[in-house]
Amino acid sequence: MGLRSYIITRILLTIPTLLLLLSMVFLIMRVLPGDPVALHFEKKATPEQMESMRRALGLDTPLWTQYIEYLGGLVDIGYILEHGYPNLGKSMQTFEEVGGQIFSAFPATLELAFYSMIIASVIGILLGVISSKSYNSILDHLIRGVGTVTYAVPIFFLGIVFQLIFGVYLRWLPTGLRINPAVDPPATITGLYTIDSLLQGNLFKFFESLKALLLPSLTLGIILSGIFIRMTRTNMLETLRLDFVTAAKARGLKESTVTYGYALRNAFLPILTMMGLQFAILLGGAILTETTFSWPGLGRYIVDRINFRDYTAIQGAVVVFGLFVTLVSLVVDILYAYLDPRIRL
Amino acid sequence: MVILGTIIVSALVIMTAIAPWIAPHDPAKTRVGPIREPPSPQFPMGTTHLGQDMLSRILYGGSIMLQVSALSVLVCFLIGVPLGLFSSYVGGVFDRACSLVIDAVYAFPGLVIAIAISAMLGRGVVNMALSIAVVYIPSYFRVVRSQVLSIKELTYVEAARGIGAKWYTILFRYVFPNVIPSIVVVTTINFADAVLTAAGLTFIGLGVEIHIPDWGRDLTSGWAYLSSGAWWIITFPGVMIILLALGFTLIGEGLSELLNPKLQR
Amino acid sequence: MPLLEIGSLTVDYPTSRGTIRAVEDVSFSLKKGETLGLAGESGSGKSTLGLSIIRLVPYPGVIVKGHIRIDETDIVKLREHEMRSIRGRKAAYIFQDPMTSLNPVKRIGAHFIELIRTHEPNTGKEEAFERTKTVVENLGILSERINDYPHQFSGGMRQRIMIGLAIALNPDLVIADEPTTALDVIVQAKILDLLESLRKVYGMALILISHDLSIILERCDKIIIMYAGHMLEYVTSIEMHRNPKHPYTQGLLQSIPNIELSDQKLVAIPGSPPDMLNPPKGCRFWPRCSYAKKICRVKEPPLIKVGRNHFVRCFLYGKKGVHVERNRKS
Amino acid sequence: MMEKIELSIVVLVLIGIIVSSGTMYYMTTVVDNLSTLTDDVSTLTESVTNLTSTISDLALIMSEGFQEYAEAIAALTARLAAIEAGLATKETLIVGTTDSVEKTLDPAQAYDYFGWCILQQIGGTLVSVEPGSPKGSDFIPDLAVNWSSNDDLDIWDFNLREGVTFSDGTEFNATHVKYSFDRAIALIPSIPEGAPAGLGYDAIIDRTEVLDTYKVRFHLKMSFSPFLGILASRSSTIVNPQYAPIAQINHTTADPRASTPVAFAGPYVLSKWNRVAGRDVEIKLDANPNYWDLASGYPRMAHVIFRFYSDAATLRLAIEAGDIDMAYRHTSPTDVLDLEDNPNVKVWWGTGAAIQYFCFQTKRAPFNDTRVRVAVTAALNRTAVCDTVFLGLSDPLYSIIPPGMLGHTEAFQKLGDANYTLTTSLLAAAGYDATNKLVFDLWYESSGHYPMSAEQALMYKEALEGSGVITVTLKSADWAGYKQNRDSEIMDAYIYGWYPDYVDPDNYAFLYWAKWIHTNYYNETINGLPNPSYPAYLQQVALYDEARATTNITLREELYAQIDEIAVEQCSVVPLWVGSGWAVTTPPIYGVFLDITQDMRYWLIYK
Repeated sequence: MGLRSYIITRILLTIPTLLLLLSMVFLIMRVLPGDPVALHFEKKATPEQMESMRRALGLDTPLWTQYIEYLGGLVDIGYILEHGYPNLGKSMQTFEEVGGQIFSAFPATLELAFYSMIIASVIGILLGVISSKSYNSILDHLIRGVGTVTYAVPIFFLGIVFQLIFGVYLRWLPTGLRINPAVDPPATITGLYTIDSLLQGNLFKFFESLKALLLPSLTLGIILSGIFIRMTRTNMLETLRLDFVTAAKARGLKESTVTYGYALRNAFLPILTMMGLQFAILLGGAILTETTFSWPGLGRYIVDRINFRDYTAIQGAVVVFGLFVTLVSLVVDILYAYLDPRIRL
Repeated sequence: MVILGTIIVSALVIMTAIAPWIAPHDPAKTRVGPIREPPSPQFPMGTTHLGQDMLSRILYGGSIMLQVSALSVLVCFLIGVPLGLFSSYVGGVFDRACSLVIDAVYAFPGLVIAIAISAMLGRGVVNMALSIAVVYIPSYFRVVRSQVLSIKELTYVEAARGIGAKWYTILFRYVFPNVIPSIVVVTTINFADAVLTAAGLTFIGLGVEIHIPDWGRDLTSGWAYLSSGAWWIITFPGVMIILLALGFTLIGEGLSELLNPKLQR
Repeated sequence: MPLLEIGSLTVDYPTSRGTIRAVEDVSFSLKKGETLGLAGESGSGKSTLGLSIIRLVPYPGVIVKGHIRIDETDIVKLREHEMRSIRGRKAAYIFQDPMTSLNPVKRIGAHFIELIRTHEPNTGKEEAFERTKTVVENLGILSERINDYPHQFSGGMRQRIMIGLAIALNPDLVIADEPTTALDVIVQAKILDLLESLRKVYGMALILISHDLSIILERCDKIIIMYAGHMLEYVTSIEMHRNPKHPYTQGLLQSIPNIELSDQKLVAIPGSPPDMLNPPKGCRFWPRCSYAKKICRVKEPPLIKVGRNHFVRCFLYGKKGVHVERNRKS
Repeated sequence: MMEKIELSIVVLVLIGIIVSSGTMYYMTTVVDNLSTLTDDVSTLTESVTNLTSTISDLALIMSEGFQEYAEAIAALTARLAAIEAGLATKETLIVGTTDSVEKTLDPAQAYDYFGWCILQQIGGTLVSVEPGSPKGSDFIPDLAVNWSSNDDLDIWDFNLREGVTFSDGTEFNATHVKYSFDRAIALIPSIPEGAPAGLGYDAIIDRTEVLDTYKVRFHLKMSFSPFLGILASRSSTIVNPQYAPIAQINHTTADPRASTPVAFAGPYVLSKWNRVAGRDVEIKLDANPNYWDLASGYPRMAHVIFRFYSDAATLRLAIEAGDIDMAYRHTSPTDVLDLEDNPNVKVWWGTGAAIQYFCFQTKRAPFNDTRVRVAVTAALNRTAVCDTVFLGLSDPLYSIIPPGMLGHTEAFQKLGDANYTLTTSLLAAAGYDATNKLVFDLWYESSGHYPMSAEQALMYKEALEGSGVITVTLKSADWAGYKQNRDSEIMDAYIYGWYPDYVDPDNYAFLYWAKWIHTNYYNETINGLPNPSYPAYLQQVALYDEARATTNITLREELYAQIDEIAVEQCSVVPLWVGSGWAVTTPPIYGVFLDITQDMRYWLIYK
């Protein structure tokens, strides 16, 4: 099957998944106790007022109508072209476009996720390779120990410890926010501070935002690296026992060539797939990390909004998260196909 | 590893169990001592910002974590396993549907769902457990399913079918026993995850009521007093949670290593 | 002077359940251009012996005793990087299963170029490429295929490539470990012929490891019969044809179908090879030996010389060793 | 006691031993591999060398890249210096906060602390409370220069300041005043959650009349003495018609009209307002070039920049690290007390006006029985909460009207704190005792809408149960659920808080019977039966209206005192404590006024 058709099928497959997610959340949110309408009145409002507010919020229609309307809004191409983001409805609390809110918050999460992923992969793969190469030795046990422990640490605990060490005592890195408060954030192009500041050739802001990024992404990355270490190690062990590795050794190739060019290169494919799967976990962790580092991202947005019963907001966030995860897994699959000569699409 | 893990977990369980007899104070009682008192002979782990005895809270505090994780694991097990067995054995449209739903949940950041659900259900051990369970059912389902699909085709199962054994006989007599090992592994890992997720939920403010001593809550509330140098409020619970999660993880990893012949050299 | 000289080599596999002595007290030597066959049932330690020559005994195996001299240098003492310069350059190894012995994500050509440039760092890309072409053509493979991936080749083709990789740097010694077992019969002969011809062309010494005595008989000058890590008999193939000494060897020969003898009845050796964790005391073979005497059970027989280039490890032969009549109709 | 401690220590040590021995056991499996350690290390070093080599290559490339950037960097560092200089100068004030504007900055809707705070910086009102006024009852001219009212207090005239312009240059006159109030009232139906609705503009103001270009008259529906207080509140901010259409429904921050900098005539203009996901991430105020009081040197600072932190802990770290000039709203009590000992920062203490109170659901047992309500009230322990939870930063409150304000009393002192003798006797009368305890749910808000709610609730529970005749079940809901529970009247007892709209007892006293608290205390009948408390309620309302209608201070004092007296007998709503605000600054910073109005007037602050 050709690459294009492959991708297309993959995308088509994601649609029902997303739809399911959406419907589930839609229902869950509607069952939540706490009426968003009531939240608009500091003091008890008259029934008429409640009714008008209910109408304003579009909650006066029956559930299924709301549902259909919501789905309709999602696929409203004209709207997307106009605003640059899909119509996710209006916030139940602030009446703002949820789409706008989410896409203003998303870059922060994306940036965090991206850097943490890099950190996690580097630590995970390097340590994993080393420990697999020195199988069943002290080093191996140490590294595995590290991996296991990191897996068991509550992510926000690690974050707090980092804040304490690097923020409070050493004063090296900021303990929160996306950039040093004394500095105006770079003008928004992509919303990723590091990228924007570079695009504007402002290295100072670039380093400032990098400094702010370091602690959160390190926290998230280290936690995740535990899993990566384990994955890499297992796969490496399996690959290292394959004939072609021994054969390569028998040809007197360099140690590094054998390890990286032969073993890792082949072990990497399954690792890649698992990384894709870990992405959901990473985003979950991002929620806690963002709360710990007052990082204005999608995770904190959700936590904020749940208290307001902001149906539309949470639905929107869920949809975006879902899209993101599926997109990543799609990319991973394509990468896999690309990297493995046996699958020539 | 398994042994070490078991030691840790059982040690903590015992500690929590005998807390009422050994705890020097009522863990919830405020102002048993001065507030935010650093560790001292009289308060070996210091006191909280309300002057509660940290030591007593540590001794008691595990019960919530343990209850939540145990309960959620139980729920996962009772739903995930049978569902996985049945749907994969039956196959066809039902199987497809199940897998689709499960994958939808699986592909999604579990914490978000957990948060939403536990916000819906409100506080309390059971509610926390349920919201966590929902997140981890998929992993059971998937493991069981993949296993069954492979076992189903094995000759002896074919044979059993051949001699006209009832489907449930086959499922529970022939298939289920072979699935158990991998389930055990998932379960232990799930325990660890449940503990951490519970801590996470508490951190976001969806934990149990304040008068119930809980490591997660102390860890969270301790955060605010860290910058005023009250390290003991956050450190001890943090360490305990790590120990508990670590214990389960060790068991899980150890088992999976034992059960994974690929890694036997 | 011998190209390869092995003295009282002993290899152990320490495992959690105890130590397996896979090769015990093996000594032999090999001259330039000679061919030696290592025969024995699987688990007899022949592969371990072969691998220990390039010091690649798989984890957790270790060479505990003895020396392996290639051109007078004892490789057992060499450091890892020095060892690397020997592998592939002086001594090459051909593995059993060609399907899994090539890096699936590397092009065929890349394997060769990599090999050449590792050992001769100052060869340019083009030169390496040209050499690769010639080698591949010698193997009877179209040179334009060197840009294909392994999975695009058949088993036989891949084994040819493995052979090519082995001889690419024109080593003095090639060790072929069951080179044809994984292939179907028609291909087997072709591969072996190829190996034979190339060996003649390049004048290399060859160690052919196989459980199939017939192959070894027809292609090797010298033969070593391995059993449970022990060298039971060390003999030239001609001598082996004329009078095999060891009961085990005889048994093996009887289990080979022979076209000349239409009415030959094949006799299999009773019993099965011993558990290497606790091998039988005394002679390793006595439980299956029809001539076993009391002494065989208690004392380990020494390797004794019974003729020119003919050694055997059995109490049946000694100073006044009893000659067993070969119960072979003639 | 001690031996118990020893016992538990022993157990912990045992666990320690077990765990460590387990670890040892685990390590022993490792020890036999000690031999392999060396080549592991070599492996490690090798991989490290591989890594370093690649890194060095990378570094090379990077350095080349930086070569090109060299001049750029130089230029940038120069700019950086400039930036920092700019930030460091007396021109800019950086304020860190955990607040965020809730919805909008339109006076017709905004009803949250921070929204009002920003509005005060960018908007003008007819009159305003004199900074530092002890009772918050001294009014000074703002957009009006002087005023007068008739004896019935239902007609008020204002002479407006001439030559004032909105920041877009529009000349300010009486029509704008009329417009602003007409608009506020007109919008009440469509924005019932807005401040004008909350303050009951439609109930108080009959109509606004333009007498002259610079003279305006308010006709009120009742005699209303605290009218100046209302006029000084944010919801009375005068708007520029051009930017605040009259028929505007559903204000949003996305809607430019809600926050346009030129809509008002205050000391500052809003030059930047970025929100991410409905939370502020950037707010910048610049001095209003057309501000009428520029002559006297206001605003003192050319720029005010707000930085937004998600929690008090981070805010504290920021002020300590000197990232910000000022931390306002709010560092935690613990932190602020720490900071007070920190020589590098200065803490400014304010006067309290934020109160919290205990509510009883009177429509069903047990709290339909007045005796039970009084008994529980007597068992409460305010001081414990104030000392332990708020570390003395909030004070016990024995009247719904906070101290320092007209009409404050100590009425509830009569019932005392943790006065268990009274509690037991009253409960005994009501049929409860140690065997048959009084059992009820105490609810608190769990999503941080009020400070330290959980801790408070815990301490109240303890105090009440200390009586030995009460059992309290703690329950909680986040702000959403909490409000809903309040309206559906399912909570036996619950804690609520109040922040003044305008500084006047009139804005507090009514809390005893405020309908939106849903105590049902104010109903004539409950479940068909006559409500025994109803007469008391009528009495209180009568006193309240009388107090509204007079300017006679002593009389008002007297009337509010009587309301408190009745409240003590009824205990429908019980005052708990009054909290004061505080600000933390990194000196040198002057001109911080934290008076009873709870307003932060940034235009007075200077370095």
